[in-house]
Amino acid sequence: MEMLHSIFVSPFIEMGAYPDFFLQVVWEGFVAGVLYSLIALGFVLIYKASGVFNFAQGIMVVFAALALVSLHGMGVPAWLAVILALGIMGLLAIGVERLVLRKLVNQHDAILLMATIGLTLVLKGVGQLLFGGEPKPMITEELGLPTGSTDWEVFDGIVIFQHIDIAATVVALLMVLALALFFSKTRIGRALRAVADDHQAALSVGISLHQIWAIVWFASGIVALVTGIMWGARSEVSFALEIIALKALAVLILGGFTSIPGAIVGGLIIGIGEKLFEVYWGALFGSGVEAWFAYVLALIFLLFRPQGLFGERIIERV
Amino acid sequence: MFYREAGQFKTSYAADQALLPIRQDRIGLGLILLVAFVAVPLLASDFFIGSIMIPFLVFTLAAVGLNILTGYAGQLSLGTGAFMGVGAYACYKLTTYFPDINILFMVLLSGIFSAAVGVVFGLPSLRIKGLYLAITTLAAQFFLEWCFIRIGWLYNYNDSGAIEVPQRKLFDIAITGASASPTVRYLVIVSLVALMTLVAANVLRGRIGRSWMMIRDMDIAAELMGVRPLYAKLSAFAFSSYYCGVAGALMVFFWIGSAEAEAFDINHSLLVLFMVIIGGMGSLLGCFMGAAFIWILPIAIRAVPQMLGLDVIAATTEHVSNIIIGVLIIFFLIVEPHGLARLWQIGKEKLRTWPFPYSSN
Amino acid sequence: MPTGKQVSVDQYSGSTADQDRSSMDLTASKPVSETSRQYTTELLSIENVSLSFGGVQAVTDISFNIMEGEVRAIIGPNGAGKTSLLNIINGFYHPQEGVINFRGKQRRRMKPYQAAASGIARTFQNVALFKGMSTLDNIMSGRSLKMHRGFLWQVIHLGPARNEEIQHRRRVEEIIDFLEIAHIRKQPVGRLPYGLQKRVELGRAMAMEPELLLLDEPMAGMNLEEKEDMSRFIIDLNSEFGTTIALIEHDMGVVMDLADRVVVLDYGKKIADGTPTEVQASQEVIDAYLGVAH
Amino acid sequence: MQSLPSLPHYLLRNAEQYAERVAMRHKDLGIWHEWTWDEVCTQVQAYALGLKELGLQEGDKVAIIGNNRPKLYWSFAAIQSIGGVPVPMYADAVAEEMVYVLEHAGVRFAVCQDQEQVDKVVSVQEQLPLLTQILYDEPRGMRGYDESRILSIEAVQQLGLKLLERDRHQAVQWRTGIDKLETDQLCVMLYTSGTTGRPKGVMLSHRNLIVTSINANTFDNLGVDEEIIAYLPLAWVGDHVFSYGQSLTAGYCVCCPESLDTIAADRREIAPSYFFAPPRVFESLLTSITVAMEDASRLKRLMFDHFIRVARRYGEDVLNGKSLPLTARLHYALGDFMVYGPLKNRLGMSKVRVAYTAGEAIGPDIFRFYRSLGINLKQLYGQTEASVYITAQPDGQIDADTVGTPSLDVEIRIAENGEVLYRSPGVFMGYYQNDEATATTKTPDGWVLTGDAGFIDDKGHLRIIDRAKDVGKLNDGSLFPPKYIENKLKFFPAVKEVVAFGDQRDYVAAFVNIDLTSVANWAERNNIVYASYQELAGHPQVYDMIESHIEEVNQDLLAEPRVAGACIRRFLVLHKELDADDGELTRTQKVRRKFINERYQPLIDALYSDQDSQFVSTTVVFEDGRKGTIEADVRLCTVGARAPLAQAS
Repeated sequence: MEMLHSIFVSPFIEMGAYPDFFLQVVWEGFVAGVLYSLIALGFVLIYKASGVFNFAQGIMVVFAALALVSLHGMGVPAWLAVILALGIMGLLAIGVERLVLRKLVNQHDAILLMATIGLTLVLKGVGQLLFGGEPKPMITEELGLPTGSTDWEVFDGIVIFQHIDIAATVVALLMVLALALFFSKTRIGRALRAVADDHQAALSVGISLHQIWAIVWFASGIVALVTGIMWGARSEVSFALEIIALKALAVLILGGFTSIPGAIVGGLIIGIGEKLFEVYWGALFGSGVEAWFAYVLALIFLLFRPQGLFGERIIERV
Repeated sequence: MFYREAGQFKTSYAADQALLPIRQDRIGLGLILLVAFVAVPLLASDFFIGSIMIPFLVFTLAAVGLNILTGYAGQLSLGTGAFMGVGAYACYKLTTYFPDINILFMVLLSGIFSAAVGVVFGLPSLRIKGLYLAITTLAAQFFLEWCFIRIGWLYNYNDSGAIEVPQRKLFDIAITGASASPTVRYLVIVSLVALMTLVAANVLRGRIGRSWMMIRDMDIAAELMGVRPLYAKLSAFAFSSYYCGVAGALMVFFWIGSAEAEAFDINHSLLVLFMVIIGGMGSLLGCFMGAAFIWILPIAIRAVPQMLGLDVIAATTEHVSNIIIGVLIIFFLIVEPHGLARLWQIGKEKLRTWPFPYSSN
Repeated sequence: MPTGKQVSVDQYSGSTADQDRSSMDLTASKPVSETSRQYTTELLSIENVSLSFGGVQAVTDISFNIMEGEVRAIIGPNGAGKTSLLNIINGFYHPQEGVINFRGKQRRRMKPYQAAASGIARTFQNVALFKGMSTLDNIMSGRSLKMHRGFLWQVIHLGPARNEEIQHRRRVEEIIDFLEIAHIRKQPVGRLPYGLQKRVELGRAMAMEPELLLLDEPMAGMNLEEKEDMSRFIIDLNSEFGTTIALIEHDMGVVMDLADRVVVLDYGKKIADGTPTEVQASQEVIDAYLGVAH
Repeated sequence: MQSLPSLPHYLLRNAEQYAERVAMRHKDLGIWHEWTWDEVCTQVQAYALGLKELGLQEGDKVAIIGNNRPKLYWSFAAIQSIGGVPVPMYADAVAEEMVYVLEHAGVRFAVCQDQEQVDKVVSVQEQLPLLTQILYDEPRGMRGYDESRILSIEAVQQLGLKLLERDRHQAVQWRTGIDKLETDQLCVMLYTSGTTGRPKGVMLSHRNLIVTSINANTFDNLGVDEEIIAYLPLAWVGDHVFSYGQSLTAGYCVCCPESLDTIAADRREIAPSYFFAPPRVFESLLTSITVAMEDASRLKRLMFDHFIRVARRYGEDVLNGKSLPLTARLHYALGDFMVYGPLKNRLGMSKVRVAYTAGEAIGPDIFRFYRSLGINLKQLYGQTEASVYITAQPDGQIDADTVGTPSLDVEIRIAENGEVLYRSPGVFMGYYQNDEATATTKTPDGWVLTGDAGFIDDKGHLRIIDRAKDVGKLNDGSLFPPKYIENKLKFFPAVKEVVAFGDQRDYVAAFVNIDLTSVANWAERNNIVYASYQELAGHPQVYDMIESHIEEVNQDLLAEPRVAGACIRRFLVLHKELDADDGELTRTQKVRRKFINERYQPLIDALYSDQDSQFVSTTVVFEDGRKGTIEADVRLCTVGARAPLAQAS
């Protein structure tokens, strides 16, 4: 009885009693969700265009951020470091396309997934070798990102907004808008959309599949760098992020593998959901539930709607 | 070349369907067993047994478990580490409650708990496939890992949060705990691994194993041949998790001696997955090859600079071996998705058809 | 001299799929009276069945039956709903409307493996073999339903489990002999030429010892010689083991040679049903073949 | 050792002496089924009693039609044990061909392997009033046949078993019946196809088969441990002796392959110790080895070629037990490990102690190839009328050109015209219902005319040179054996076909057909450019090459005094390929001498003049059926008349 009470009643009483705290939790979750969405976005880009389930997206985020920080640490000015980091991600995209994807055309998707796990290992090894394994602070100020915070007085309390969080939200928003424009307005973007539907159609636009793959990997490399900067600015740049990034997989389950809006909505649901769950129900399970909430939510979701929020129903043919 | 098979013929189906129908293979296996059970215990150093052979065998068993699920039944899993953890914690609790019952029995029993947990997390496999399923196994991984940390009962509320192995004896010889010699522990493990590999081979060539492969190769056709996906998939999850569970229990009780939740984290799961990929999906032999390769490679990489008299930081060798393993995984997936086992298979086929490049009939 | 196709109707009545029928026992020599081809028992009947996906009507109000022991052909232009019909029969699709009776009993919503257990086997238009297995293992897989030994026996692979495996191996070998594929017994099926793969697939379905065998274009993509072989196997299978066969086939010559009765579909509807000669004479059939498709 | 009177006696002996030893294997349904001598005897007994129940009488003829199957071999024994006479027939014969033999032999029962053979017999049974009963081995497709006349062998055995159940005494009676068999009684009838005319039924007695079998076993030291694979036609005397007569007398094991498609694999599984194959089998095996090795990696091919060269150098000597330098032995041993051993393993010849080839001439290169690998391949010369063995090569006295020394108990004589005659205990009783043919083949004092011409060389080995009727005489009276000369030349890869002339002429001359694939290859390697077959055939360098081959053959001929006169003096290379479509060859690719004589009269005439070239125009039929003419100036060449310069090149 007490158990039921603590699950179904008391958390809600608590929410109502301290609405400012509730808002604060939602905001925290929202920001975390934005970052999940960004990682998931990187997944979706690649999955849509090449059918590859990129396990390495998390490590790409870490790798990009580390490259940026380390370059700056070697005395490269911040703006140049950003450009150089982008260059590295571009080279990575070309390398992956040339050395991996091109050779695995038409393979089973599980094989492709495993190849990206191999890629994860390579990037991790190279990253640690070049940049060192210890956590590093993000060069937030040098990049001109805001620090500090603003208090918002509401419901007899305050909700604290870190400026960097607001910046992250805005940047993420811009990122999504930019991608949307890119997909709808540019020739390459349209080809990318076409390739998701029909490989032949894309070829008729005059762009080879190989180019398209390199481009999407680069695009998700950019997304990774942005994600890395934002995430790093909120905490620090470390390889631990790689594990957290796996949550984006859960996001994808919710949002569907091929849907950009799905990735965003899914990310937000998971971000907010896990924070709320942790804060209001976590104690019940002994806290730390953030580690698995996303996956278990995804699992439950899978059982009832395997195609995701925005995915299409799959009809099997014999 | 070495396979001179002329004159080997089968007069019964039993002989024709034997695990090793070729005489030379039987001799080869005999030699390997001789080395494993006699030469290694007698001749090898404690370091070799404790740091190479024991971990290698533990990982082999885990790889067999994962290979059954992924390689034979076609269900990708990223939660091997957690299933091993279930075995380890179950064994720990069992020995706490029943300290007088033989530890070997407990190890084998603990696999059953792991199997049960595997079945629960295998349930989604009935509705979802492939990549989606990989994510549900991730859920298992993180959920179980969290359980190992947060549920104090599992580690008897130790302050350290770790499970520690008590000393246990078999025929008055210490086989677990600090005083058990590596050789004794090795003998226990090698016997178990040999036995369980044989069991796996038997199951895989029978009706149940065939039903897994049917589901893997063409699930629709399998169903139309009367295979019930529910039974086939869940039995694969159960059987696979059992092996992982026993491997986990062996790992803690016969190898590292004590363990915290981190010992069973996602990296551990991935490590076993790498062994399966590099060793060869759908091959028991591949499990041995993959485990040996992945386990020994970093040790070898560490040893090389030492031999050359160079002073290299331990972390660097780890990074280098990460890169090498990653590259090899990609290489194998591109060149030979069936891993080392297939390379061996091809080599063997070459030797069988030697001097011809291929079999003409 | 063989007197054309022989059918012994009494042989299967009352037998269930789980019983090991003696039909595979090649040495059983049972006197067969020289009856003309009369089929008295209805094995399967489909009444007013309709099936649609989303808004697409695949099969509309189709009724027909299959008699025990006959070879029934289903023909029609591409997209006529033939394969959908087979999918309905073996439980892969569930029709929105209509009734299916199998062996005199109305069939409820049934999963494919249940259909398999009730004695319906099937081959596919595009070969659906288990690519990772040998010819032998593929055909052995057809015996899945007939093997019962539990897990623990499998573990030791001695005693009953091994005996069971061996007993079924013998049956499978008889099929291999029947289909003349001894030379590819241990080859992985993925590497076999297409015609042989089709033959292995037939073997796999035969291994189920079905009451009703559904063949989806068994001769598609074959050369003349392979077609002749396949026809011979189908005739032998029908006449020696009395297996009822429903087949989809495009090659009209083959259909006319093999089938006792033919049902013709067009746009998901039945347009003719009768003996090959009757069907060939039907104006609607001629229109469908000449006017619509091809 | 005292021999027993009849083959069934040997079955009884083996059932007692070798009761537990495997007598027969058959690969069926994926595995090898085995029968011990004891089991075979039991099977045969039931079978024989069943036949008796069906009314088979002493002296009745029973046709046996099909491939090598245990039950068909048991049929021989079962029929013979009750005094019947088995008449094995070629399984690939069409029904119309079968009628003659079935009718001529007066067959009462027919034992068929499967439905296919049953159908053939059934389709002609109206012409065979004597034929009352058909038996079959494989039941597939046999539903719905008239069961009063068509029964499975198994059913017949059941009949026998029932009889035995009713009357235990039958077993003893069966044995008594065997004891009554006479050793000179008719045992089996083998129809020889013969190149001309109707097949003749060669009657062999028990003594014929037993004595030759025992002698052959003794000659090659064959014992109870041999294993052979039975794959040659039952109707052929060779199979009857190797797989039946010798097996019964020696007690060794006979293995029947699963099907015609799997013989190679089955041979590998069994690894026979005693093996027979006609030259074409060895030839095609070698071709498949060569073809397979062409796909091998460069390195492997180099290694393979190297060790094959080593084998060709030392292999024969190693096999013949000659002394060799240690390095050569080591080199050969390494080759044995790397190549010969594995190769023999793949061919299923690892355990072959004795292998024979016979029937036609085998290319010396092919013959030596197998011997160099360490396979004791030998030649023998035999005939149905002799129960196979006339001569055979003893171990260590091997020559590609000879067929060996007379077998045990065989006497050989060369007639005035060169024809080979023999006399032996294996000599047949006569042709069935064909006294005329018997009289022309077998002299009253027991000599048999082989129809082959040959001579005995200085080492006492027989050499067969040609069919006796084809052997002609040159005007100076020396022997002219055309096939002998042609075959010698044909063993060169560049030569596809040869037609030799010389009968009643002053010297020997020849037409040569080049082998396009081989010569084209050679041309490519030697940078010889050509536009057509005709141009290649007429190329001077091709002529030079052919001439050098002919010189080699002439050297060979000169070494043999009996044929020394038959050296080729002049030759030409034909401008077109001899073709069955143009009637120049038979459909089995044999030269139609008479037709060629007429068609190419101008060329032949030119060969016997001093012309250097001759114009010729021939009508040909193209592949699409159109007709056309080929015209050419064919060059004629006198052997040994080349300019010294050309010789040097």
